[in-house]
Amino acid sequence: MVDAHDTAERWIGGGVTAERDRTIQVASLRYFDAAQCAARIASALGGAPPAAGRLERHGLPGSAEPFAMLWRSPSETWVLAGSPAPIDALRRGLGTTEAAWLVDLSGGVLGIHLAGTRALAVLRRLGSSLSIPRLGEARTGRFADVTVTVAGWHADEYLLLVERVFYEHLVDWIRETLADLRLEDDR
Amino acid sequence: MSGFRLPEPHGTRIDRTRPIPFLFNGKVLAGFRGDTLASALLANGVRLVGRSYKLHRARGVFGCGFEEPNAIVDLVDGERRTPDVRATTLELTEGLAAQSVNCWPSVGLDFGAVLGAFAPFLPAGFYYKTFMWPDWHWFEPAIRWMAGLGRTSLAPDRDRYEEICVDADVAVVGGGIAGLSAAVAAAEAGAATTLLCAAPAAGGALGWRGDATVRALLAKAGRAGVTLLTRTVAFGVYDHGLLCATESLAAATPGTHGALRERLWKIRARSIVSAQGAFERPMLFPGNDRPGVMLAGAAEKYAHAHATACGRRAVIAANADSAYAVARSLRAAGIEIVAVVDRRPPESIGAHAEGVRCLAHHGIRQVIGGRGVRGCVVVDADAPGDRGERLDCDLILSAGGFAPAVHLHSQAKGRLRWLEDAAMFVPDGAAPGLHSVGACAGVFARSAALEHAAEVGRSLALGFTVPPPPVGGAGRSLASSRIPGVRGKIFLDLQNDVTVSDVSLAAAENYRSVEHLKRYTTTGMATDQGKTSNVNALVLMGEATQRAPAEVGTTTFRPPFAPVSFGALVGRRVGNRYRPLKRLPAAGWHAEHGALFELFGNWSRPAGYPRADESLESAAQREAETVRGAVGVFDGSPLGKIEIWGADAAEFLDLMYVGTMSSLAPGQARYGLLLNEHGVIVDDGVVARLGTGHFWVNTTSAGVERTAAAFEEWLQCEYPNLRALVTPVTSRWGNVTVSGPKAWATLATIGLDRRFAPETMQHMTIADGEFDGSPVRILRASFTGELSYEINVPVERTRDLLERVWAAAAPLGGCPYGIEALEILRTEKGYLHVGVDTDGTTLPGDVGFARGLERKRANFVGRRSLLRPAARNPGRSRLVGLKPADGRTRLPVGAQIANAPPPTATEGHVTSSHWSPTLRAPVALAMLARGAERLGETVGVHHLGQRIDAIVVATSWIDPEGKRLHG
Amino acid sequence: MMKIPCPHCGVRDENEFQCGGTAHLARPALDASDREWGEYLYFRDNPKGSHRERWRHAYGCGRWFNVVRDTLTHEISAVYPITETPAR
Amino acid sequence: MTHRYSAWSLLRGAFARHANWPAAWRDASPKPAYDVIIVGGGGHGLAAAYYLAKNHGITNVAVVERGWIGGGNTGRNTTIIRSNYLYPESARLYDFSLRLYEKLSVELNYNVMVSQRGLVMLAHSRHDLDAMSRWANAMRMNGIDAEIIGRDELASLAPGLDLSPRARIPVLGGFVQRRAGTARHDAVAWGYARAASALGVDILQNCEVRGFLTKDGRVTGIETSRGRIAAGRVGIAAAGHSSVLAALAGFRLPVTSYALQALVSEPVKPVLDTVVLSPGTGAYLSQSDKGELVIGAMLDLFPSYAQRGSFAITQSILAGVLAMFPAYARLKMLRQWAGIVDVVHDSSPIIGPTPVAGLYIDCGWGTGGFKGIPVGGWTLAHVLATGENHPLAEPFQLDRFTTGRLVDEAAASGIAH
Repeated sequence: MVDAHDTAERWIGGGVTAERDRTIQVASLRYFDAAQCAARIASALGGAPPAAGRLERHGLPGSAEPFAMLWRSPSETWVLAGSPAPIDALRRGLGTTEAAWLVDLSGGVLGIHLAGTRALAVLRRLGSSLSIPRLGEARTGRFADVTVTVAGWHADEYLLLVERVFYEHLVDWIRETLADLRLEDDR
Repeated sequence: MSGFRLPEPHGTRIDRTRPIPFLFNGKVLAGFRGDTLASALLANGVRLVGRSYKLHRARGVFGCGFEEPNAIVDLVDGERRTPDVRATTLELTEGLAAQSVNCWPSVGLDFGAVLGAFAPFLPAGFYYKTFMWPDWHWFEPAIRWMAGLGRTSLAPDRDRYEEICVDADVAVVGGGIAGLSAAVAAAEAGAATTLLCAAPAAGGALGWRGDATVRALLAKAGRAGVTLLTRTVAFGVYDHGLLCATESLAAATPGTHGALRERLWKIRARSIVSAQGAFERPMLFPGNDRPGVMLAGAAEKYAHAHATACGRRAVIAANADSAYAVARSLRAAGIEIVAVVDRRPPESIGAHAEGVRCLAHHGIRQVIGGRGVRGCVVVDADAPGDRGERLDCDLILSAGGFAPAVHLHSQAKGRLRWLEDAAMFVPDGAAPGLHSVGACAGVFARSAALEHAAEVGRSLALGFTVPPPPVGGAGRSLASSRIPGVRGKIFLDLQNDVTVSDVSLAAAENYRSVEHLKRYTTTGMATDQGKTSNVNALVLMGEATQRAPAEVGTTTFRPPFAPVSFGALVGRRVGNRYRPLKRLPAAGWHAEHGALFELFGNWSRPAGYPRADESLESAAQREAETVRGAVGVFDGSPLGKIEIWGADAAEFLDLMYVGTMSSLAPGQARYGLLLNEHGVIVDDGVVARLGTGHFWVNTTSAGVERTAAAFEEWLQCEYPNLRALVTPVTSRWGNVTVSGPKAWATLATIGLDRRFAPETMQHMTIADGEFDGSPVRILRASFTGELSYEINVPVERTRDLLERVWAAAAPLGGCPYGIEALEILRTEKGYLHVGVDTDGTTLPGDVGFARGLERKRANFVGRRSLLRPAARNPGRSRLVGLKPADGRTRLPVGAQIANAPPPTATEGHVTSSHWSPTLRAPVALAMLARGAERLGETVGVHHLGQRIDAIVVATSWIDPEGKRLHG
Repeated sequence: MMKIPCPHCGVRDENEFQCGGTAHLARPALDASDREWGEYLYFRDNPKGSHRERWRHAYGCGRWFNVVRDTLTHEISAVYPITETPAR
Repeated sequence: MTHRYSAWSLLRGAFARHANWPAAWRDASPKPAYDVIIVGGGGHGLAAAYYLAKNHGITNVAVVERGWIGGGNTGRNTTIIRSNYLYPESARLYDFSLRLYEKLSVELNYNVMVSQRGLVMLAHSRHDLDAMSRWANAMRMNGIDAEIIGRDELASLAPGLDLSPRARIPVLGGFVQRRAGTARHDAVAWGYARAASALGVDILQNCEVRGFLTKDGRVTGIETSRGRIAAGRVGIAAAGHSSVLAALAGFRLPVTSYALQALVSEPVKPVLDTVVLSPGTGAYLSQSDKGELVIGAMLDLFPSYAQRGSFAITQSILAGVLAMFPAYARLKMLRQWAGIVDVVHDSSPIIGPTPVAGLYIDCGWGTGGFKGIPVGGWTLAHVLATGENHPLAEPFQLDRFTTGRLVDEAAASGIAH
């Protein structure tokens, strides 16, 4: 049953580049009440859990330890970072509080950056327009028939976060979409 | 041969500099870019294009769009066939090869046409009245062979399809002037507007006439930012304003294989405007199905858009003023108009036909020419029996009035009303979320349609009240488009060969409701879905039962407006994308070690690791034996993993599981059965306590999503006050399980801390450790009955761990083992496999978990159901072991247990069965009625007519005391 | 395909949700009679018209919530938290 | 019967230009009172009326239909008939129905086109094969034919089926009930209506029930859009609308109504010579005598009385079909619709008394009502005529939802029935 599956990590078509984020670390911050643990998180990390539907980016890319927090549900925020350091810092900062709980999901959740002027057009071919975030938003919804958290990362750039077991499926869908966009452009 | 190509300037839609050769029934013909297959066939003088569905009558092109009942062809491209394609909406492309359908050996010489001679014995529903003796099966094969239209290929379709989802403030369906006008107005008023147009270019009828207004509107649409989708057919309006359409990309990529063929558009529109126009209603007269009889508007379109004359001498059968406009237009193109035979009295005729002979209050009594019109006989409507007058012609055009295309309005739950004067159904007010403009709203006057459509577009954009349509402008038509009293075969539904007398028959036999009429006569059930027959059918039924057409009723139009390919509806959900396939994080390692992968649920997993000379079965035997004798390595990564955290986590788990989890000390683990509220076992697994308020839950690999969802549902809906959080972490952790007497000997050499040795780490405990700089979580639990370590490792390190473990296990005589070996091992031990040994009726008591339930305090899920009489019935099944009486014969899984020969009442069935390499004998598990009381009894095991005797035994064959678990 | 307003994520397509059936079923205690227990497990009003039911945003935030939906027209007239019980 | 249908009658009809055919059934006006009224003019209700007259000699019967007869699920299903059930109670019930179907055309003198082309249940894994082995063996214990078949025979029965081992949903084999197949759905309703009418039953179309009349806890008649009608006993056979009628009579049912979609393709020449059901995708399909592929699948899983079906479900049904038959991608969907099915937790019917004396019900057939029409009618007629449950219907009573003694076909087989 093993097919020769795609080991590439970058796909281009229709002016859109899809690229796996090799370094991304993901941790799930769980709580009963965001307000209760906001101060603690802020002191540990320098940022509070974002409001519903929001993505908050902290630090600049390339600067020491940039990280982002995105809203997933009323009891969950995902902390994203390019290295384990911010997540470790948060774990230390939280200590053994009863207010919040940090679960490392790194490796279990994979990231794909979708960038280009037609990145939105690609997302529309994966899922409902109702589930596509605007810049600075994060929405979890159904894309390629699986659950994907999509963040409006930059102008014309989205970060797609997907459970590891669905990564190959999502990539397959994206890759074929990009290939067809490329064919369309060639005509 | 009577159609021909008109000279320039005719042909606004064709490009004479781009000739396109194509094949029709094997013959090479030529058309131009911009032709449809139908227009090209007509221009080549082809009259006979197909055969009707029931009687195999010769048929020619009848219409010019979705209403076409006759010109249905198969497209053939090597192995690839596209069945049942409408020639009238198919753009001519390079290399196109079409074949007539439903004829053998050819469309000209069709043996099926002999059915025509039997037509008198084949009225509507004839098959309900005969073929009963001796049995329908005697007749059915022949009837099946006669039926059907095109042929489908059996090779997988290599083309691709995609889906796109967009938003619009206003979505306008129909690219005619009404649609354009509405779209331009909406866009100019600031609305994000999408215009869907079925044709390759917008403009509609005025467009192919070269009208200046259309050009101006198109320019405005571009400036106002209207998104124009051409070759896009809106086929459905669904719940909450979802508009669905398919865009054909095939014409843009002719001849390519494996290209994007169609795109499905899902448009979430705040408002939908329908501007789909109207279909022409045919006249009803004997022989109205002959090649050469066609819709008047279609002939006009072919002449102007495609420079195709459908004949040289035309008679127009009329019931509407539009006949005269067509007459003038065709005459200007050089086609002789012999006469307009108008069914209406002179005072109802609102148009003037200068220089055209008008026979008012007349109708056609007979069409001359079987395979092509050569003339017709016309009579006075009051004297249908008279000899009448013969008119020589090669074309008879039908102008019976119009039927507004109310399909989308009706799909959107809009109502209809009958317009007596014009004899048509029009929308009765707007539908929820959908407004009609232009001809489909019953607005036929051009300027009124333009103005109203613009007003609608603007109002929708700005949120104003939408004005009602100024219905009218079509002139007068009679409800009946035939003259009473003429005899002969008058066709109502051309494709299905439903005649006027079939409607009378249905009325006489009491199939009078519109749905009974459709179903009994099959009118409106063909591939055109009655676009030319529905109104005539309602009028005829009304006549037969003395009711107005509106009283007969209207059928509710449902999607699709026009047939939609399965491929377009499915989009990219084909192959592995049909359902995500889950692969192991270290799938490559297993492949390198000879794994044979199979699907278990959605997981691709090693069933075993057969060597070159081994079958899977013998590999599984070897692997199982190796685990019992030395050590085996298993990839358990799919095992469900859920973390539960919070002050009330223990209390919560007590409510979820049959067992009591709150009594676990940190570091301890316990087996648990999970029930649903009906008391039925739905999953099992191990619950381990990591800390006071922190648990690690293993579920089955198939059950993890279901289990996590159930936990959330109970927490959120029933126990919202419990402080517990549920986080599934399956994907985060790989799992390498090492099992066998040499399990620790293996692990001791990979650098694990000595505290994990079996002497210090007990069976059913959990502990965190470190492997090569990464955290690991080790659970001492066993699915094999041997000393086992389940090592959970960060998923990206799974392969590293496997390699290290393997390097240590191989020298000790170990092997990797797959699911098949695991199944042998757990059956030997009598370990339950939920979903295999249990089904959706199995209660805990049935598998020996009844004891202790009474003592538990918590009201766990499903508990109350276990107290019901049926759950306490002593006759219930019980999981037991079975061994064959002869000690050799394997008992087939699924075999039924009974002592009497079948047919008889079954007492149970075999659920798991294997040859045990350790015992050198077969072992099996079974569910058996009152099984617990029947140890030692001999029972009959029945499999597909064969009986095997077996003895009921306890479920555990190997190490029933469980000593081996401890190493 | 319906549009369903998730109270946390906003309006989404129907195929992101899972319907959990009738809302506000009171779960009887362990000492309930077989009849009461059967009523709770199986018997439903099943109205043709307005129906209080619960849905989960399965592909989104995962939260359950209550919906008032017409079973004939599929129009949704209200959405409210799972913990809220309306006055009947 | 006054006018028998036969080839000869068609021949005579032809000479009379088919002008002399009588009405297939009389359109009656409501009488003030009937011995028995049956609410619901679908297959079950019409069959019950026919068997009341035929088996029990009770002919003062009215069938009351809100719209037109056969317009509900009888005219909206995928026409499959079968008796491949696991439990003896179900097997007896459904096989009795299938045997009535086998003789129905002759019995009713109306060709209902029973076509026993077999029904194949596909096995997508070795676990499925084991489950089907259990199923086939259980059927044989119940005296019903069942065979396990391999890929070769599947290839000839269903030539477009993807049998490659690399298929996403692989097909390893299947099990077949050869006596299963299809019947012409409309004809079943019309045939029963014609035969019942000939025996004196009144069929009242466009007659909506608005209430039940009771006295001392016993039903005495019904209130309708065409007036009040008295009755000695009343039967309800209203499928997805059972709960609505039960509410009018003051009780609840263990039923939830869902939309079940079906669709047909454009007609093509024969490509599929059996009924194929794929548990792995939920899709099932057959080819009608007209040449249309008739396709059904899973429920729209939210309560609904709208006979439309959700577009998302249409898509997933067809995705399942293409997973099995990738060659069908170029076929086109011609019509799509939904029926409102009365789903019960154990996917088995309810046939017998209700909490209201004299009021009986036949419901809960869920997605499988069509195949149950003859036996549903037969057993409902029995209880209406005698006041006693028919032995076949004994296990299918409302009290099972209290005792927990369900006949859970779906749970045992893992397949929706």
